[in-house]
Amino acid sequence: MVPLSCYLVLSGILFVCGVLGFLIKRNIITIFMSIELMLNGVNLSFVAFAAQWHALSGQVFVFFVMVVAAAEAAVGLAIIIAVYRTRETLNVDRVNLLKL
Amino acid sequence: MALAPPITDIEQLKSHPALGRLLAWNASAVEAVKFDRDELTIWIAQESIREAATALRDFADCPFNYLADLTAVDWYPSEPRFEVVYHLLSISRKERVRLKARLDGSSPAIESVTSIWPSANHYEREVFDLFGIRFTGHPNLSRIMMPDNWEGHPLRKDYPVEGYR
Amino acid sequence: MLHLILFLFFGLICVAGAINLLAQSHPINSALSLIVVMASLAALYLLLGAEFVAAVQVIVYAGAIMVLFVITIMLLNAGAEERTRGSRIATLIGVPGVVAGGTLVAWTLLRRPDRPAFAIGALKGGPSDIARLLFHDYLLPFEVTSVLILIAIMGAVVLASRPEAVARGPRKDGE
Amino acid sequence: MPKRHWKTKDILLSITAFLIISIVKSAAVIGVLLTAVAYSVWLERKVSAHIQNRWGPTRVGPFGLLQPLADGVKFIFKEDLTQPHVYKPLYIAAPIIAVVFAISSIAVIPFGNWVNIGPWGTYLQITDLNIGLLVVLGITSMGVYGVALAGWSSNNKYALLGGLRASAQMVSYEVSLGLSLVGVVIMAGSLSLRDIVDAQGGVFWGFIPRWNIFHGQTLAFFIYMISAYAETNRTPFDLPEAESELVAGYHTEYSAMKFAMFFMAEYANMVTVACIATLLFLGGWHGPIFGPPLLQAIMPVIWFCLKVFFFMFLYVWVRWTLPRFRYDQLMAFGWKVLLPLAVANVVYTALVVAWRA
Amino acid sequence: MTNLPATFAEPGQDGTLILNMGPQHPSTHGVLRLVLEIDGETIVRVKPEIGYLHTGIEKTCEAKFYQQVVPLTDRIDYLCPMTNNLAYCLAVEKLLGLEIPPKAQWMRVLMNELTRINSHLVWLGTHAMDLGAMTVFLYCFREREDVLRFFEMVSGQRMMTSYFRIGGLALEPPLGFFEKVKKFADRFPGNVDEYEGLLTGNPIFVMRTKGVAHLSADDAIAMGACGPTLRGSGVDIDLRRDAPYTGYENFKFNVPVRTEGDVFARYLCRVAELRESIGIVQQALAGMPEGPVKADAPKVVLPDREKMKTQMEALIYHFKIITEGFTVPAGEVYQAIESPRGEMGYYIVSDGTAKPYRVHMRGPSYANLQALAKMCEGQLIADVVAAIGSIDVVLGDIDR
Repeated sequence: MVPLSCYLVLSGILFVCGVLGFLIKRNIITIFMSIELMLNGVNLSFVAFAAQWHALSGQVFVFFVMVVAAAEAAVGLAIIIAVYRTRETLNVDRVNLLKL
Repeated sequence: MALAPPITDIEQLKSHPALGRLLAWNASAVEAVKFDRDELTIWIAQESIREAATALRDFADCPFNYLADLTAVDWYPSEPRFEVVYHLLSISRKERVRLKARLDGSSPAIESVTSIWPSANHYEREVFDLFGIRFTGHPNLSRIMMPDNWEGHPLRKDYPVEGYR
Repeated sequence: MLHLILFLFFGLICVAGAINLLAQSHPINSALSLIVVMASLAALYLLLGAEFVAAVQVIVYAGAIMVLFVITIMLLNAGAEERTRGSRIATLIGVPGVVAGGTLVAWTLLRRPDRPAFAIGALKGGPSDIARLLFHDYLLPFEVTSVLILIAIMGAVVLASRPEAVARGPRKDGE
Repeated sequence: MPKRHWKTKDILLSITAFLIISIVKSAAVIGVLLTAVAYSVWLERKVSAHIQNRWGPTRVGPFGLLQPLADGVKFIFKEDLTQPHVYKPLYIAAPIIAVVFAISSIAVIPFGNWVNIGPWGTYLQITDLNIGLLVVLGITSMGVYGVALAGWSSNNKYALLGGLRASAQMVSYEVSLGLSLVGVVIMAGSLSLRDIVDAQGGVFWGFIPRWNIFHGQTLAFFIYMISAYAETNRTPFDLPEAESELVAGYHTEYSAMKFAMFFMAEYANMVTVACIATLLFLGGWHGPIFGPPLLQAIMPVIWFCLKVFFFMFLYVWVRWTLPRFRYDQLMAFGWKVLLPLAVANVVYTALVVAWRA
Repeated sequence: MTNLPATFAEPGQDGTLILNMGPQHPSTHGVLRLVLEIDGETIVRVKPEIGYLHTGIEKTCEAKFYQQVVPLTDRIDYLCPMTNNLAYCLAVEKLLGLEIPPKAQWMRVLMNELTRINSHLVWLGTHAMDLGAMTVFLYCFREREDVLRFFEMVSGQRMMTSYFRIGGLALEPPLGFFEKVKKFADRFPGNVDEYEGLLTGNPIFVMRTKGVAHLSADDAIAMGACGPTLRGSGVDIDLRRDAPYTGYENFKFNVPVRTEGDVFARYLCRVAELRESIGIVQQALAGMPEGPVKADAPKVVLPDREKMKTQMEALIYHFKIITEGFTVPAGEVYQAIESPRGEMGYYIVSDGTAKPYRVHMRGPSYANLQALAKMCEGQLIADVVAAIGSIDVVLGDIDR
């Protein structure tokens, strides 16, 4: 029998890993994946709370998060491809100017 | 069985459209002519081959718009050593004519006809590769059959058949 | 007991995957570890009784979104990450800050654990229940997200398609 | 399995019984599946040979029946070449991923009804989930990684193009594949494969079986079959391995057992697709039951196997008849033809079901 | 310069990818190597790299007697040995001014058309296989097997026949040959229907070929395309009709021409040619004249075995031809015939000795290959495969 707090801590660890990835990674795709990791961490706490309070609304929220994540992935990756075409790099430090 | 003797008189052959056209265009460029075995051969001065080719291609009555073949013959050791041979076909009139240009053996070069018939591209590369005749104005004159680092030009008559030792 | 074992097992895989994501320098390895994280999260959802969410997690997240990531990495032929000096402030202040904050939250949560022990399958997260919520109570948000994703698709298509002029740029002539 | 209330004192016993039954079932199903995979290769060779005025395998065993065995032995003993430029971890992992996901989806597929063997009874299925269909979709959607990673890690342009094609194609066709199944799910009101099959029992007017294919889902059936052919990379959608363009696509650099694993994955996927088509559209194990009691007991399984065999045959038949699509045509077909049709089918089915209710 | 295949960019320029298709590739029909510059899956440029099969046949010819060159010609375009034999023999006969008897001419037409069927069957099978329809391939090879058996009957060889000799044929066709060909000719149109049933009406095949690898009539002429490739672009030319040789003027046949200029048009042209060819075979069988199959020219044509054993003169001629060849009057000819792939031309220069001074083969595939680069620009990778199939390259013909 696992208490809710364990799930929340796990969710927190995932979120922190995501934030860390965001801060230390330099590859734009990996940074993007870190964001997905954060979203996943949040999703876990949604589901855990839904189980805790016997309310399915929490699970429904997960769907919305997934939809947003899918939309974000589609647009974000398209932007990455567009950026790569003009800059020919995936390193965020080399994409720090607005003009070429 | 018996072969008719070849006709080499320009006057007798004037009725052939290709020769007529060339004479009308520039009679001095036509060096010689021969009608043998139903085939007409016209020798063109090598420096005017490109103009002659253009004139034949743009001939309204019988446009020789199709370059059927382009090759060369090595008459080693006589001079001029090389003959570049063009076989032209008029698609609409189904007429054929053979143009020839004589080249010196020392550093054979002739103007490329790729701008007139793009199909000459590979043929000229092949002649360059196997005879060592340069085509000035060719967009990419490189070896086509032999490896790029090959020495010599195999279809020359003085090429040692068993290879360089 | 079984629940705890499974939780620890999948939780550890999750954390290991997340840390591996950070540790790997090649994006494709990071992407694969993220897939591992997502798959084990799906298992955790099953433990929590949210079986439909678990299936959707695998189909949508692991099966579709991450495929997009992998395709992008393959398409751009992204090599190993090059280490550059990023924002010093982010690394020097951000990383310890985040770790400290995370530890604080974890400590708070674990200090006074409420123990609402729930067993495997205690909550029915079946498709029909979810569907009732989704198409009844949350119909408007559902429709709004569908519009959102449509716009996202259109945006992605516009962004990723290259203008014809770039593809057929002028070049030197002659073979 | 019927519901049981777990009590602490007999929990150990029941877990043991559960484990034993599960392991036996899993072993049996995996064994049957692998044999089926091997023999579908034989079937493919034999049928294609007869389509093309040839004999096919004849040397090993009667009618070449031992050919799969010989092939397996050959694959095991062949030299396993690993090119120096491959990205080794993924290069090795890719075929394993492909074959594991291809085989594991068989876990939720029911082959027949409840059977009693002595005192024990069990469903002819490894496990019955009430989201069985989603599980199959999820597992098959993971299968794309095997192909994509194989293409990428081979470090070969042909393989990379094959991998890219495969992933784009499989992701695209998954959409219409999933949507084509929604109609069936609406009609059955459940995602459990067992419930879906049970909903198809009975007949119309005494002779037409109440299978979904005859029950308003004909369009969905064809959409499903076409998308499934694309999902399994079979002709006319075999672009990821189109040998005339990409040499061998994503498995250009693979040899020996690793190559055989892709092969197994392909045929295992075909079996899965055939099973799903049978369960969802052809009424699963439903069929006329007659004969002595023992025959009656195994009749449903025989019907199931016959229907699956029919689909496998169809696969082979189509492959050796049709040419291959071009890549842009394939994508256009998936998005512009199949997807709208699948959506229309969902809307139509939903309206009909709502009107009847 | 607009018609030239444009340059090959440096690798990676403009984010393009260089893909090396061949020399070992399932669908480059031999050892053709195409260097493709691709942008995604779109072809930006195609550069054919040839020469992997170059054996220097032209040079070898210069060291052989005239009659010894015949077996070399088989090996140029190995899918249509008889047409190569024919072109060479016609050229030498033209140099000699030799008339050959009618039966030999009709046999040449008959075998020539069987060769065309043979070659087109290989083309159809491999073309369909390149597009993924493998069954057609095996169906085509089933009929090709029959044709090869006919070759074996007359010459003892299935592929390298050397059946046509200077001055006629090598041998009389064996007993029962014509009946067997007749049976085949009666059956064959049904087989063509079968192939067409699998391809012509198949929507996938039509999608793969219609509008693909388009070549306009002007481009086709400019790039020197010939044969069905040229006729598929709407240029009505067929040397059998326009410059009849070896008695083709006695036969009635249509020249299929399509104006679309795409892969499908070339496909339709060739399939129609299959039907026309079998019509010519039927005519040849019906009107086959009686008489000798060798010209009456003892200095050129080898005597019959029987005569050699009974007549002193025949033995001497045989000895002389074999040991020192026969001299050919000085001069030059260019003899072109319509091979299955297009204009197959032999340019032979004689200096009056027993060995040719220069032999040049004008291979149809060599010419068509130049058109390939033009066709493929802007198409997809899969279309390159269709385009290669549609011009029906034979690498032996290109590299010689």
